[in-house]
Amino acid sequence: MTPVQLYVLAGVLLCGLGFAGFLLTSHLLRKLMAFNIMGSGTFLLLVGLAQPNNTPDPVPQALVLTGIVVALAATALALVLMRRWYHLSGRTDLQGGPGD
Amino acid sequence: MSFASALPLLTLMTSLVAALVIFMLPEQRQGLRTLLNLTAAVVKLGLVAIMVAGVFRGEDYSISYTLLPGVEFILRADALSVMFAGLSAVLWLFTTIYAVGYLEGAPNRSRFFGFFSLCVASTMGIALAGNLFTFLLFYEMLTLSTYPLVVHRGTRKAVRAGNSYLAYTLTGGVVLLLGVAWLHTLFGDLPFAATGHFQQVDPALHGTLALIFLILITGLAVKSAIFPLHGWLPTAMVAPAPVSALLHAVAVVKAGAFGIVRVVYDIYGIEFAYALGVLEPLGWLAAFTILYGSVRALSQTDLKRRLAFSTVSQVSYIVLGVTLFGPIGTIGGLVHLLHQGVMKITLFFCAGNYAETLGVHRIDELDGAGRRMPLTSIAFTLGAFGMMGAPPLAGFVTKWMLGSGALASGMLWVIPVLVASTLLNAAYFLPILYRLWFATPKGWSQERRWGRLETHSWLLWPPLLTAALTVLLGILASAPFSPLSWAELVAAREYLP
Amino acid sequence: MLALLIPGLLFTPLALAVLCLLVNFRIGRLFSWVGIIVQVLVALGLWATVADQGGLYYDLGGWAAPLGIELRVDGLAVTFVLLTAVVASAAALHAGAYLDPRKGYQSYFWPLLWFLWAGLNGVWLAGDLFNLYVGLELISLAAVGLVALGGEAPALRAALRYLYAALLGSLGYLLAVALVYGSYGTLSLSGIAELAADHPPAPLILVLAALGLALKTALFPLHFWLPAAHGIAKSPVSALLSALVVKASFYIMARLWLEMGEQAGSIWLAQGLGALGAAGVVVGSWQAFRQSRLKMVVAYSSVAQIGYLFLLFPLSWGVATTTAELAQQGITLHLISHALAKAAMFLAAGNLILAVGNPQVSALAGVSRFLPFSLFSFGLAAVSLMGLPPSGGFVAKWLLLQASLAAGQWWWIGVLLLGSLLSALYVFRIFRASFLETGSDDPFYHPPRSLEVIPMALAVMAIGLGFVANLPLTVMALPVGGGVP
Amino acid sequence: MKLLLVLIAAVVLTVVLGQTAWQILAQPTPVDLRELVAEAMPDSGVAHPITAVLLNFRSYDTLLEIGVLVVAGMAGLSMRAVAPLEAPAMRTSDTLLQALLRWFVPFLLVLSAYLLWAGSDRSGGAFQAGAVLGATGVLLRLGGVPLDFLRPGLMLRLGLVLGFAVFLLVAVMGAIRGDMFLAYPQEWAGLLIVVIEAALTLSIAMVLVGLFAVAPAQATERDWPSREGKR
Repeated sequence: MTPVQLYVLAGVLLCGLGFAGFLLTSHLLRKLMAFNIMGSGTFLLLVGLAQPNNTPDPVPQALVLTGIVVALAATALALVLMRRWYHLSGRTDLQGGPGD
Repeated sequence: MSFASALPLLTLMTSLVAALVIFMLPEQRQGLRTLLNLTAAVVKLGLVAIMVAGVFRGEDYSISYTLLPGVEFILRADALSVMFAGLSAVLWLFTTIYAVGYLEGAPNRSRFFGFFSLCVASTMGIALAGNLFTFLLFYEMLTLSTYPLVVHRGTRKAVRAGNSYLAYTLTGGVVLLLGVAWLHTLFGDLPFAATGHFQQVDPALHGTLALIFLILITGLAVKSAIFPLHGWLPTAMVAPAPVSALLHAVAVVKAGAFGIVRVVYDIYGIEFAYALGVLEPLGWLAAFTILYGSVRALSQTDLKRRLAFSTVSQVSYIVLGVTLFGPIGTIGGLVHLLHQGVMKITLFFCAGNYAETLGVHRIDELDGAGRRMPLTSIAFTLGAFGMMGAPPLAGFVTKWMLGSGALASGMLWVIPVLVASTLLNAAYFLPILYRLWFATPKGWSQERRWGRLETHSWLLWPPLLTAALTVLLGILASAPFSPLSWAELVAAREYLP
Repeated sequence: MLALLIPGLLFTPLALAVLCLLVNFRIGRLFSWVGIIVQVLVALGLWATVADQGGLYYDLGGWAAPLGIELRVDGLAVTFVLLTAVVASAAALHAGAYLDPRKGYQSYFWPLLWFLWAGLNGVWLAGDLFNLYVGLELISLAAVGLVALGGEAPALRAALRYLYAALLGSLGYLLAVALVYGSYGTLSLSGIAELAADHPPAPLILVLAALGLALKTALFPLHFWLPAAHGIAKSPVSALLSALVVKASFYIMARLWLEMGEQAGSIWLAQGLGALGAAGVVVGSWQAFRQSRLKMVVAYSSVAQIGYLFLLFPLSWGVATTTAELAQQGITLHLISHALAKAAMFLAAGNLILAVGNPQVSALAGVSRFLPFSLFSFGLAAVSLMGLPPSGGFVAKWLLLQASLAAGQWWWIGVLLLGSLLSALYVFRIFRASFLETGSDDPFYHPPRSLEVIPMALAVMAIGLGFVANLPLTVMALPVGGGVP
Repeated sequence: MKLLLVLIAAVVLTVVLGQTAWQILAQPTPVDLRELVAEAMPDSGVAHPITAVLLNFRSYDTLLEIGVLVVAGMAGLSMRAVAPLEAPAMRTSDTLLQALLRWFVPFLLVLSAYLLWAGSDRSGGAFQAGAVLGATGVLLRLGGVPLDFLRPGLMLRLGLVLGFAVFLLVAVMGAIRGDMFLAYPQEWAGLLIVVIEAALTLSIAMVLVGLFAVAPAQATERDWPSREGKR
């Protein structure tokens, strides 16, 4: 198995794992972690699929860098919202709480 | 765009612009609003008169605009459209006068007159539509602009009536839309043409065409209150009297009937529709509705509801006339479109007068009202006799033409229906007349007085004028430009040479 | 001319976002008014230019695709740019009077709005798959920020639910992008469209993109996040979200479908998406009917109206070219008229709630007598929403009916017709409540005229679209013709 | 039931995705951007291809990406008009940590500057440098250093958008010169990219520290005094 195939395989597995985690957990922080795992899997796929013969392609790497920043921004925003929600409602998930 | 081609558009615009300006007027500007309403009504009447004269000379006023590729918006004045437009214009004037008097001091008048004008604009649009698409446009617009009038009083009962009205008419509109869209997919844009479009159509399509005919008629039957789609009409009688008068005696139900006329004559063509075999079932249904409406009218104790069931019955005369294959039947149906409007509006005006002046809504409260309100009661009596078809009134002309038409086309079963209907008409109108003139008054709890006259003068003149018209239309039936001669003109153009 | 218009279109919203972040609400409002004028003029100029000369590709940074990122400035894109300018200006003007400037956090409304606007323009014009992803995220995060603004618990819940749905949806799309780049080595939409014939894309690409974007567009049954988010946000924000934001993800999906649907699509995917859309129409309308709060009625109505958009897929797959064109025209018109009508409706609903002081539908009794103007705007918007003539919504419905009939897919006809009736069900429930008479005293607060005029203007446009539909239909069909200006 | 459904969905996704990915790997791509990148490198103004892609060839992506970051920072800020910087739970008075800070902070600052500089010809760049700078800020804050500029005032917001604003200005200069939006003049490309990267580094760090600082500790009604009243 070539390193690229390994990347792709890992990416696929992380995607599946993250996807299941995202849907199965209701704790907001765990959901967010699952999202990040799935995101990492996607980034691995993006880089891995683009270089079948092991010569690096700068474009997907740049894309992934951009993607990471975007995912980071979303994660940070989610954390801020989540913490405020937690302090207002005392809940770590979105079921119940005020105004449901 | 010359003045001539702009005429249909201008006719439409008079009431549309009036509607928009009235919406903007503050509630208390009553004088200006009345002036505006009457000016618009008179101007419209003038414009329609010009078109009537022009069409008689053989001119054709038409204006079109491409809405979408392959879809035209056409306004066109032909013999049939000016007939309906003329009726609406005349009766709009009368009803406006009546409504101003009727709603004096009531709230929400800006809203009322705004939507009222919008309804008239829609009716004009229906009359002047040059193809099915344009017809559909205004048909739906009529539904929407009538709703605020039906629920105008804002009571729970009125709001419930509004629901039932919408449930029927919106469903009807949707069904009609399907039919129109289907035809459009098969044949493209179909302008109304005197002898129809389907003379040379591929016989393989006949089944589809019959199905589309059924769909179109179902959509139109809702507004024209053909059994079993008539349920909204009696319920909608909670609306104020002018609304019942113009909209439910004339605009809305006639819009449906007029649509049926258009589909049969100007889309399918009477000859083709006859050959397709779709006319006879429609005729049976119309005949049944005539009898059913009359029977139901018998048992109503509320005056307006009795009149409403009478409308159900009478509108089907028009449909029946349409289905009688032959020019005489056509003439009977078309002329009834006009005569019934004039007669029925008289009756509704009078019913409104009784309600406003004496606080009377039920028939058994009318005892002796003829002595208290002789002029109104004379008008009512004329209208009622007209409905029964007594000579020499307008109603007699139509029943005579329908009977002759049935004989001419060999549909003999129509004759007993007409006779039975006349007897039923008498059975539900004569008791009212008896109470009016011969029963002893029991006194009225909510009686109001307006000076010298028996009621508010703006309420009194419209029914008197329309009652006079009922007489004139009967006596002068064969004069030029009378509805009868005009219907003959139309019929002459609808049949293949 | 274009050499200045396109940078102007991209630059103004971003620059205003920066400027407005540095000042308070009132000064931000002043800046934004200037920005609105510029944006509307630029959008009009761009639209007129493209209508006149045809579309073009614009190479950002001077690097041509596939190395660089190109903007596809075609008729459809500039039509949506113009739509965005109209709706966003209306929402912004309304917000200027509607939002309370004394609340400190409201000053963040303007920068978030301008970022949202920039993101929308970016998505309409984008010709690059990854750029679409970034634009989509810009829109999503700005929208979430707008929903959460104020930070009260119900808004936070709605915002979080929205954010999580949006994130998952974006990842689905990004996975599809990864597969596309792996297959073609390029991200340029036009490049892929050319290559797709010889190198058929994997079916999974379209499925993943469709699922991800359907989640962001709130296709039934993935609509669970929408009603709360759109119902809880402040009315101008709800207007933006329902009118424009959900359309962005749909637009991407439609572009993908039209570029590679022929190769990567299947009858199952096409009919399946259509069926979900149809279910959305029915369920959304029914839910709207059952809501007790006015804005929730309007929000659920969006779920229903979004459903129609998905009829694009079955009606453009495996049918005659003319039929597919009819479907595209119908869907585009539906999108535009829904954007105008729904924005008008949310703004009018906001005014009504402001006037009545109560978010319940049942509190509207007497409104018809004392607040006829606001109710009339709501009513006009509703006419278009129900697809009744004369309105943009009706023309759209007409075209879709024609497409369904021509495609022989009669089952969508039922959906279209039933949808009209179901929408009447929830719309007239509101009229019913407001036509009830309460008495002759006026208990309502009367919003300033400036607030009332804006929804009316939008509603009139939604109606007017029914008369001039031919014009946008002609322009939106203009393909990319030239090269660099 | 839900568990089962989700697991099935996840397994199906994994299998189908894996299968598709495998097929894609097996086929060569019809377009190869590597050649195009190599050809264009001399005109890019930098020596490292990833930096060239990020800040020149696909700079529009990066511009919007920074926009996303600013939006997140802003939305975070909007959650909290005034942050309680002195919240006791946030501070620590651990002397060892303070001693370490004295060593770490200068080192981290240098590292960040190096990463920024390195970006032009090898791995590194604004994001990496910004991340390190942000981490420094977080460390300082955990150590109880009162970072007063983090109060949600003008300074914080200015720092938040500085990088984005610089980038945007450079972008529009291209258009004003009559070139494309985001086009750099050939001879200035290298310098402009460095300037943009420096500003971005600062802003990225600012967003990260800002979000860390303002994530609300305890929210009550009095968290919302009107800003006008405050001034």
